[in-house]
Amino acid sequence: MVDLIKRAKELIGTSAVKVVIGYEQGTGNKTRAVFVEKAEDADKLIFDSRCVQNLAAYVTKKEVREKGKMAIAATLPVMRSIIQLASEFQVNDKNLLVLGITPDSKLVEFASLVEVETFVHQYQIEIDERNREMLGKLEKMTREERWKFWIDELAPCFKCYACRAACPMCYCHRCTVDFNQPQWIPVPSHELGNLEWHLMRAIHLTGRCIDCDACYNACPLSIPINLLTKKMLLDAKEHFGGYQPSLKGDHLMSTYKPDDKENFIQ
Amino acid sequence: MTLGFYPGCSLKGSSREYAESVLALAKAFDINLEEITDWNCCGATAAHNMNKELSLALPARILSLAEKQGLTEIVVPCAACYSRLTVTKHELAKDPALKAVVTVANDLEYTGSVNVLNIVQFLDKYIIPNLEGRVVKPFDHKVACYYGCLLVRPHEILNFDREEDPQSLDVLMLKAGATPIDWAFKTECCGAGLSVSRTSSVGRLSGRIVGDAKDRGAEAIIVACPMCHSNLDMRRDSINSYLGEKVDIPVLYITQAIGLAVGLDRKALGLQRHFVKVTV
Amino acid sequence: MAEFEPKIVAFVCNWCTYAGADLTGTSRIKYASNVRIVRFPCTGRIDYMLLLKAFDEGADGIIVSGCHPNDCHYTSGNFHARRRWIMFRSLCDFTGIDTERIKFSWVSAAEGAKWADIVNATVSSIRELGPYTEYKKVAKYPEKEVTHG
Amino acid sequence: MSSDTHHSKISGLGGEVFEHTEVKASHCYQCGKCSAGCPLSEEMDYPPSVIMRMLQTGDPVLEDKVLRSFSIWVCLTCEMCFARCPMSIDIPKMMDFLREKSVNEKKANSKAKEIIAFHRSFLDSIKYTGRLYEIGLFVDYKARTLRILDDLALAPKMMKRGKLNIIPELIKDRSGVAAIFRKSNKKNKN
Amino acid sequence: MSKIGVFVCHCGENISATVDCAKVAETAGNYDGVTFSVDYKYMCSDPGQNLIKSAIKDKGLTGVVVASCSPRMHEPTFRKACAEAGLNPFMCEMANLREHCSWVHEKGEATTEKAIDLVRILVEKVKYNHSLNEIKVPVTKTALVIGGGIAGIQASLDIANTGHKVILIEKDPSIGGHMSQLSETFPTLDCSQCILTPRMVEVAQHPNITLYTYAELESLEGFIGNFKAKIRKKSKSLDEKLCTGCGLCTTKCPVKKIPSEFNEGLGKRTAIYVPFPQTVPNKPVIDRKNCTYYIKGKCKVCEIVCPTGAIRFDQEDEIVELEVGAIVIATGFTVKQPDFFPEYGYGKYADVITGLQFERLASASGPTLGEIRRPSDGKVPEKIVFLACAGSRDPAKGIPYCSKICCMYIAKHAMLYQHKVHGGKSYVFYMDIRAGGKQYEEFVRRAIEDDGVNYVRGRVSRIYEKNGKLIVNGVDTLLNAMPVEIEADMVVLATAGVANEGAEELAQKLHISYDPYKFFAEAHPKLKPVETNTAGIFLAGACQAPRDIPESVAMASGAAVKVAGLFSQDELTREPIIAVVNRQAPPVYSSCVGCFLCVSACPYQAIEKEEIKNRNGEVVKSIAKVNPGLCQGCGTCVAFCRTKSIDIQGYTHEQMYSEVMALLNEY
Repeated sequence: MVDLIKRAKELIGTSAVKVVIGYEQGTGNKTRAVFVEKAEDADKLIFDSRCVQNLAAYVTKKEVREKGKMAIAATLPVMRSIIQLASEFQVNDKNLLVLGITPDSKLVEFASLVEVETFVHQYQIEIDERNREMLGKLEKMTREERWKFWIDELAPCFKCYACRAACPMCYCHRCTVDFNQPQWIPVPSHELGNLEWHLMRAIHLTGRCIDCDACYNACPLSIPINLLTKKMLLDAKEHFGGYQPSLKGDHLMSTYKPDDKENFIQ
Repeated sequence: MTLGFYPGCSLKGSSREYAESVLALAKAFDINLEEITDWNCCGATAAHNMNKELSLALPARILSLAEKQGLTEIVVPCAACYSRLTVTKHELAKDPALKAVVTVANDLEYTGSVNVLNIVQFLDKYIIPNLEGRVVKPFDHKVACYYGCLLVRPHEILNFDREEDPQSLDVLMLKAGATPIDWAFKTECCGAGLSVSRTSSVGRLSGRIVGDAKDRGAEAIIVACPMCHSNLDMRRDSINSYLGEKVDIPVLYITQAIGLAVGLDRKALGLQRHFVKVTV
Repeated sequence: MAEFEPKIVAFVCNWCTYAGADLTGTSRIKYASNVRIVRFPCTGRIDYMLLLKAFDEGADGIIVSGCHPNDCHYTSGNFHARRRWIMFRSLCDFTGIDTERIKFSWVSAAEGAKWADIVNATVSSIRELGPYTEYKKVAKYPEKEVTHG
Repeated sequence: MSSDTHHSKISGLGGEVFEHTEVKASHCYQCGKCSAGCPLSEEMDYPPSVIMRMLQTGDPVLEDKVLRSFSIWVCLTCEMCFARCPMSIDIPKMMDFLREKSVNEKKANSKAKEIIAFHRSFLDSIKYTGRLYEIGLFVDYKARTLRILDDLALAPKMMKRGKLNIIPELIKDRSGVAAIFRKSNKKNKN
Repeated sequence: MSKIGVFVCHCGENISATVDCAKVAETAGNYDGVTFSVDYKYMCSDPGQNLIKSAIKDKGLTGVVVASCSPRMHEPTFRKACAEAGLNPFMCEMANLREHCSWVHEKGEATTEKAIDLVRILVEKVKYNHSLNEIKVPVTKTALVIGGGIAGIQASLDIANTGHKVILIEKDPSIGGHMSQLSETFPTLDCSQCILTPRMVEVAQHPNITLYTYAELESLEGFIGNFKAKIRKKSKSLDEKLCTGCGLCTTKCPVKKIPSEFNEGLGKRTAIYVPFPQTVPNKPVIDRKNCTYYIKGKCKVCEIVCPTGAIRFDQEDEIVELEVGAIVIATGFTVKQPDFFPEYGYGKYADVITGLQFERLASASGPTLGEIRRPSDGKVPEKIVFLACAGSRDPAKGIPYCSKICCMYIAKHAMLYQHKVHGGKSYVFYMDIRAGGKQYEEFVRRAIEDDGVNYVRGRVSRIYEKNGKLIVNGVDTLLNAMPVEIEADMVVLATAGVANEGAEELAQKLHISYDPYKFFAEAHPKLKPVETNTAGIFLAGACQAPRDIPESVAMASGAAVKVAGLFSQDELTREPIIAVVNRQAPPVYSSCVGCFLCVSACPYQAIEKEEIKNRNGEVVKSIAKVNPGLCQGCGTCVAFCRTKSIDIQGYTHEQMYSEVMALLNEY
């Protein structure tokens, strides 16, 4: 990504931004996030198909923000996250510059988040075949089977919160799990505690999750927790015509329509 | 420049002068109208009365043929055909199931990609822009532009012009040097559907139309539909007997009127084929 | 062991369903005594986490009830609640939580009889379903506490 | 959770109309604007708004009257009613359905003999030639209706003006068109 | 460690008949935190209340649970009792043993068990109750009334007569609104201006009313009792103090051909003008769009002729800032305008007019001095047709609702026509006659029976002009939908009443909601018809839905009473059952992350952004802040908050959580 490196150098050189968030070669065949603050470090920047981590998770981190204006190398999902974050007043044009990387790996620099939004809105959030199949399989199961499936899947979770750390939307300083008056969610990672923690996460992400799979990729045990948010995504579509991150901030779950349809309320 | 052309049955028979005038005009403006090969009747005005699926399958075949022939835009001078083709496109677009059934009936590929132009849209898009300077004999008469039903209704589907008191024909005639009059029967039905089977009704319906045009001093009635034409022209005897007087206002196709304005030969425009002598 | 008596918690809004239940009382309509009402200002205040809590603490069934659409004392609390219920319910179903055990309803301050019906219907259907052992197991609840009364 | 969960199914002819045309008779509040604008209402036994009313009743007797009515055949589908209906009820679409049904159930009004004959002749002409063969149509129609004398004056005049083809225009893929008829009719009869 | 007292009431036998009250009290006595428990025949009686009071004093109770009837019945009683004994009233909760237990279950162990549970739930809750103080909000005792039609006039007068200040603003040069345009009024046929103008004058002269005409609301901030309103006084190009209203300028103004708004375009006015003779205040304004001076830069005739030199061509709009405690919105309605009925040729044929235009023709002060004459040629129409529901009840035209007033004014119009044009024929095309109202049905019958108006049930399909006649194609649905064609000289359309242009923007300025048709929404369809869901803002008249005069006046008086009630106290006290956002020590300040999802969830726009600044005034954090004046305490925001940073007093997380726990865990 030569032009990315070039642009990063300019931006830092002219101190238009103080830090550029991007990907660098990590250990093994992995890539990892890099925070370029000096022009010469810009050469570390890379971009290829391995760069799937959602860098948007960093723009809300205190340590990064304190450096000053940020620029971020943003793939489509990252841009979606950024728009959602902007609609939740976490980032704005003053503190963030977006260096977009289009699905066909071209670099586009956006003058404003409004432009990013327009770009993002060209693409619908689509759930990939593999996961669709998985969801289909689960829906075909009996309720009891589904219950067993999830209890078993979630049992090994030891609440390392890697999913939370990787998720751009989990930027809250005090998550409900950390809340102890009352203790909503049992601290120990027993079956119930795990179940409630992940249900709670799924609910909090409903209408906000943009399906980047960062949580799943981050999970050391590869628990398919992203299926929960995917399911919510599909339901949102079925019941409310779906959602897309938008600066207008008409959030799916904090708004309503008088004619929302359901068939279970007596 | 080449466009697709769907004449429809009437233009091959009772209304061939319409076809003649359309082609003559197109030629005069170097537009090549390529007829859809082996086209069939669209089924208007009978099919939809008897069998919904058939009424969609017939037009669908036409559109498929056009696609096959690589035509992206087709001119459909007959308002009835235009209506059937457009309605079919609309119905099949909104109901995939129906589309499936119909394509099976046809066993022809149908994507609905062909753009259907009625005569006014055609003139607007391809003739009018180059009309300036071509008008050698301004059609300097008071004309009553008659739209009939199928050109403007149903608006939801065709969304062409406005439903009440439409203007598109009037505007064209104005450009051809005519004085369109404001009258009351622009979109009232002439009774075409019952032309043969219930002539009595036609006398009354068409009579009211011709009557109002006359009362307001029209020197010619301008139409864009062969049904309307045959009713107002060929049925003039029944009309006159309804009106109880002899009215001899000629009925011209918009293409004939504009043809005259740009100085095309009256015969080429098929004026001699009319029942009511074209005196204008 | 006596016949299974389900424990049922009702989360209701103050202005419609709570008042409706009052009317059931003033009209002396009898209904099953298994239900315990928890009073909220509005269905909009009802936190889905409380529903989960009720299950871990051993509830066999839950009733959630408030004002009919357009009748909310706070104009739109129930509309917000409805949206959340739609999503929460399907998430529960997706994770295998028994949504048959959560009854949602609109009961107005005038529907005393309806309240009695809702409670009775819920109690009998939960009796059919039996104790919610599935959930209690993961919640580590000993069987003995399943029945009472 | 489809929006229809609360709708109960409409019964009777009204219900059928709804299934096939999405036209709900119950939407009509009898303002009569359709009948007022209909160019043919005065020739009808029941003007459009009355037909709607008859469907609303769900009374089998009235529903039968609708299918046997002359109105549905006089209707020209000029779409005026639909254009002006305050409730946007697609009456013409409904009329198409009623006509079709009336024929299938052999209930077509006797006064509509000619009209139906015309439609039949018209369609047959297409069926066999792929296009409308006007002379054929006339002849066939007259054969069906025995209205030999009507329009007798017209034909020669048309001929003189070259408005009639002596030889029918035939399309190549006639079997294709015939197939369309077969297939759509089959489905239609059940 | 809390010291809770439990007081179990027998309610005579109402509770004790099926519940073992003694056992309930006894069991409750053993709960930790409960230091006193007792059962008694009538807790709500004086001795009963004294029992509670003395227990509070003697035992130093920190919380009270009264187990008796529904809190909706006696909560205020017992909270008051606690307060009198020096315990914060919000430390008192009630367990509903009567409506929710003794009355609905048979006598037996299960019932007593339930009663015990219900008490336990509340005991556990009270442990987490906090002393709360009622919220006090100061009240600015001045009302702002927006709109000077009959509703606004009535509201202003009623409020002013209770001794409070009123500021009335009207966008037009005169107050009076639509009512001043009307000829006679149904069902009594008394002349509209005769009954209205005295009220208009009263407004102008009332010591408590300040009137700003030609003025509009610019912006509004604040909350109930404490609004700050900016008013734009549009320039009249006139020094009102100097102007005597002599009218010389208006007679001399050379631009005379401007269609008069007051006469609905049927009359003409000058560029400097008063809308009508009885204008209040009787001061002209210059219509700058049409004034020769403003267009061409010369003329100034008015300035020359003005005896007091009151004309001010360079005058600019003025912004006035007001502090008001309550607002009454009375901005009224409007009617659908031309090109809405192409099939009726409205806007195309001069003699197809609206009902409002007919009012002007029929009005003695109108362009024809009350004679019914066709706009086209001034001929007296021999045949006239009235069309009801011209746009109303017409979803295809976007108006499904009934405009409500038309049935009556059509009857009135037809009646007036018959009275004024002897031998004239009048027809009314209608679908239903909706004459619900005192003397209304009788009025319509009079039009039909005594004045011979021909009512035809059916809608008109179209109207076209032919040889100077308007051909009306209608139908009689009562005669098998028989076509009816009438050659009329004039047609009057009862055009739908619709919300004003810009109603939406006004609603947004005021933070009130509106319905799909842009009419302003009342707080409750039945029980709060004049309130909006923003406290302190009220509705009157047709801005809420089409309304006739009696209804508008009634609404206005209703709104006025609400305002007067609000102004009857120096401070508003409100139950402290409201949401609060937690605050913590720096550097955290609050666990709120400022995503502001709660803002879009709040039905009352009660949540705003609060910017926390450090010593050098830099914003270090923005968090949500609940405006106690606006919050109504529904708690919808609470259930939204992912960080549990917002909580609602009286129904806190801890309280609700402990209720559920108490309920299910056996003791």
